[in-house]
Amino acid sequence: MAAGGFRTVEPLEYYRRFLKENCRPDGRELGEFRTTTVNVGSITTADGSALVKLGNMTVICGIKAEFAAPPVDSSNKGYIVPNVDLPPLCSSRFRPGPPGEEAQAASQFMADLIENSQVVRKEDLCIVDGKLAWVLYCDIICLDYDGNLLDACVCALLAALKNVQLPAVRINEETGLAEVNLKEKTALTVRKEPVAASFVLFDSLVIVDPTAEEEDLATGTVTIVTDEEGKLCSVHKPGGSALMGAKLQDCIGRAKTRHKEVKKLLDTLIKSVEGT
Amino acid sequence: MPLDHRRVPGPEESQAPLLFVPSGAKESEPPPAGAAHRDPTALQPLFEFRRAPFSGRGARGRPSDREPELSLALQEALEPAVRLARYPRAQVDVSALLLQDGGSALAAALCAAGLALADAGIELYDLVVACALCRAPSEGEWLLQPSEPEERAAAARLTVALLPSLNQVSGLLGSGEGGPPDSWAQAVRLGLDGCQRLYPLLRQSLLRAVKRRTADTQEPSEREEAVEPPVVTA
Amino acid sequence: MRGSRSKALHDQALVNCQYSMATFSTGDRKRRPHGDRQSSEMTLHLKQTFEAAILTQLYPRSQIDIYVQILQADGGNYCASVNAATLAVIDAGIPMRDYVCACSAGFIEETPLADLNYVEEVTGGPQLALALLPKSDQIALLEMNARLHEDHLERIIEAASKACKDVYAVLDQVVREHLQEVTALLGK
Amino acid sequence: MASVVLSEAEKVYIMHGVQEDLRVDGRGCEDYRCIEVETDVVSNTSGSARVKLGHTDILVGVKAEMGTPKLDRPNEGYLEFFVDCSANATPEFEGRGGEELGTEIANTLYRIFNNESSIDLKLLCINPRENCWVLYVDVLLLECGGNLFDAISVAVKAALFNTRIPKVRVLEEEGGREIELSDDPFDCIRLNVDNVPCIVTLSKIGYRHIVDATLQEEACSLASLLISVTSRGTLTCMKKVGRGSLDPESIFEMMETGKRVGKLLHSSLQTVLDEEEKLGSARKKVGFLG
Repeated sequence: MAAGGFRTVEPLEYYRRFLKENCRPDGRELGEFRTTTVNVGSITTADGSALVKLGNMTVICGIKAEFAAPPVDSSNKGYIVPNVDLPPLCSSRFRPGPPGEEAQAASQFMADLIENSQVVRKEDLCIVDGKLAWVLYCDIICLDYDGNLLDACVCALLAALKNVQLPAVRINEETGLAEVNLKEKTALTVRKEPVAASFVLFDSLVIVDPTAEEEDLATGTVTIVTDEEGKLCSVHKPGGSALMGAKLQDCIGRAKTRHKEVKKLLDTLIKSVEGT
Repeated sequence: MPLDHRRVPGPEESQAPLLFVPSGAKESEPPPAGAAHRDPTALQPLFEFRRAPFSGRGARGRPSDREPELSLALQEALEPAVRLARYPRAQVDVSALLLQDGGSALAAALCAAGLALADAGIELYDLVVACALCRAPSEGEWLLQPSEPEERAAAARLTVALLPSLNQVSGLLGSGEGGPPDSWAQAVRLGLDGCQRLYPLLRQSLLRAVKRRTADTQEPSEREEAVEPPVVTA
Repeated sequence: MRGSRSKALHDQALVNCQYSMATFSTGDRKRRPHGDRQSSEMTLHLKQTFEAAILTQLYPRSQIDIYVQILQADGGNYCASVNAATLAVIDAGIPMRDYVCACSAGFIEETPLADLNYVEEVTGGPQLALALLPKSDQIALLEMNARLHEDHLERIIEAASKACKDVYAVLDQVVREHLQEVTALLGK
Repeated sequence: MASVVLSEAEKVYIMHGVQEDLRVDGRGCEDYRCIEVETDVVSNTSGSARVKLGHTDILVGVKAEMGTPKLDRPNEGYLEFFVDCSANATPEFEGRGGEELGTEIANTLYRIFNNESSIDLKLLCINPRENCWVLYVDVLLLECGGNLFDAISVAVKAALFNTRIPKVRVLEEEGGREIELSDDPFDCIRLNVDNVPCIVTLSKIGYRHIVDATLQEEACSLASLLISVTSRGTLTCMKKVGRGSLDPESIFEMMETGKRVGKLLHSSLQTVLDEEEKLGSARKKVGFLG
């Protein structure tokens, strides 16, 4: 097909042709997100899990809860340990072995986001002050990479946190050891609901939810995370071409509407899970 | 283990709550099968079989657990089937990710990897079919395709990989108290006939995939997203 | 020449060493056989010692590998490695300026002691490792790590070099005997 | 594996030899090369052994150290395996080159020992949940002459036979438990190694399989079966190694030969170890200058 050849020879020009008609190669407008599919609780060996598909970008988040002694300086707090893993499975651009740059950057972004947005308060994770606390290992693995990793990760983490069921724990006086009752499980209280929306800058245009190709062609990215009160949890613009203040306001507006969409999606999802 | 700077660090030491369940109050949970995925082709034949940290029932699998053994087992079983000579300067990169260990993980990974290789259009002498067995403790019987609780309680485990039409064993990995050679031999026979029974199922799935792909290329209609419960599409 | 060509020297041979200790060789178990700081330091010392001794300019663009594996450590690891490596290089038929004999020396209660064992090494006090070319009396490598009064140094070096010469006599005799055996075998 | 490159003609020559049950060095298909075993060769270890199988030279040191039992097995000690491929074997193993082979062998050793019967782990427990003996079994590969797994498993068994763990008494005191080492250095417990398995590697060449393959024979065998046999003839591990595949019938044959050869190997090893034990301190130590 001529278009195929043109696309590989001159990707930039090919892409600009579409932008002129204010649409994109996969038929979306500039401000339209890909179809988002969320599947919750599919991994029974994890305490909470969620699979998120943003178009072809597939990310699975599994949460394992374990015991640990709380940190010495803050004895009433537990831990949340997020880690993003980009295996060679999801795209041939990632090599096997220890996490690469992009994976480490994403992990750090998730760790900062959890800290700033207080999605789960660490005090809720404390079982016995100074002695025993929960550690939530949130492992996010990308199964199929097609751009916009951060939005998918944040959504997967949020859905998985909502799905976490922690067993009841009692401290046995004589032995001083914990005793776990697996039958009686309580859900984790999720205080805030951060939702991310990522944009890429292309010449003078701002495009939402980029695919891997669009990410490679773009000259800068912005990720805005808002919570349910519309407050900003984090604005993340790692360099790239400059962005006008006004344009940033449009992005924030778009991020808020994105938040409503995802919130509606998650609420119907949680209802349908509780229903079954 | 040298300090791992590349991952967000948690506490040095944490224990799985399952260790603190008072004995006798054990629970059983349904074991859906693990999953593995297609492979991008790259330079040097690389076989990788990793377990997701949340895939195991007990403690969270530390990344540096005995991974190389599983990857090596995958490589040993798949190499006889792939005609690597046909691709002198290319690299076949097979990576399998275990999302949930519901028992017979290696066998599932081998079947999935065999199918993935076929689906990727790589020339194979034959499809690889694998089957797992485990022996109940104290001289018990050999069980075919054990579930996770059975595998945990088993005295011996065995995974057999077969090239069905050539009737050649391409992979064999077993350990534990299997008893004298003839009991192992009986287990291998049981495993081989299990593979033969599994073989038509894999062929059908391949045929379905090819039909679906040819159907796609004729009329490139928008492929609707497969929706499973409880899933909601915005 | 193995590995990257870039390391090759156009005018002389490249001496490549590796010093590793068996994990069970010392009192308490070593976690890693080589690759830790102490082994890499020893590797560097061995490399420097033998670059001084071997006639490297005879073998341009080539590489000489010297691998030292410690099976049982009881003090003076460096010196034992040098003596063993000397014999190995001679056995390999690589021309050397002179034997390289090494010996350690210490200074306890005002008396210089040659060839310290593990217990003497661990008690602290000044320790000196000397690698000597005995015939020409040149010092290939000298390492001293403690506070020591300057005039004691002379006496300790004296003790160490005397010990090196004794080691030289033993090594020389072993080499000659071995040579006679081999030539006798070949002669028949 | 340290491998040697053979021309096609040499491979065919070896293959034809094996068909007629006559190998390059005159052995039959099921004969081992001469194995030299010597124990207590390294001083500061709880037990050590050196095995020379043809050109393959293995040294194993066992060190017993105090540790805490694993959470899921509170009243048992455990074994830790570490395999170090020395650069002396082949330059290939320099730096991190030998790590891949080392982990493969270590994993195989873990696999053949992960059953209840091989070593009585309860013997290693001092007091449950708190402290137990940890046996660090360190294998040092000095020279590769083919058939590494068999030589290593024989060396590990000999080293475990030679291991002496000091007797320890637990004194109950109000402050907690004191662990008191017995003062008599010779008062120690010995491990029972009767059920410790040995590995037999059977390499398939042409239509027949051989035992104890040299480097050259390994180069022309596409697939080999690795089984670990105990002295009673039970198998504790079975593993297909190599790039080729095996037909089921030959696997069953190989298992039978493996069992026969394995039992023979065990009995001869046990007699040698007992003999050496009887000599006691009078025996002349050969060590590495022999």
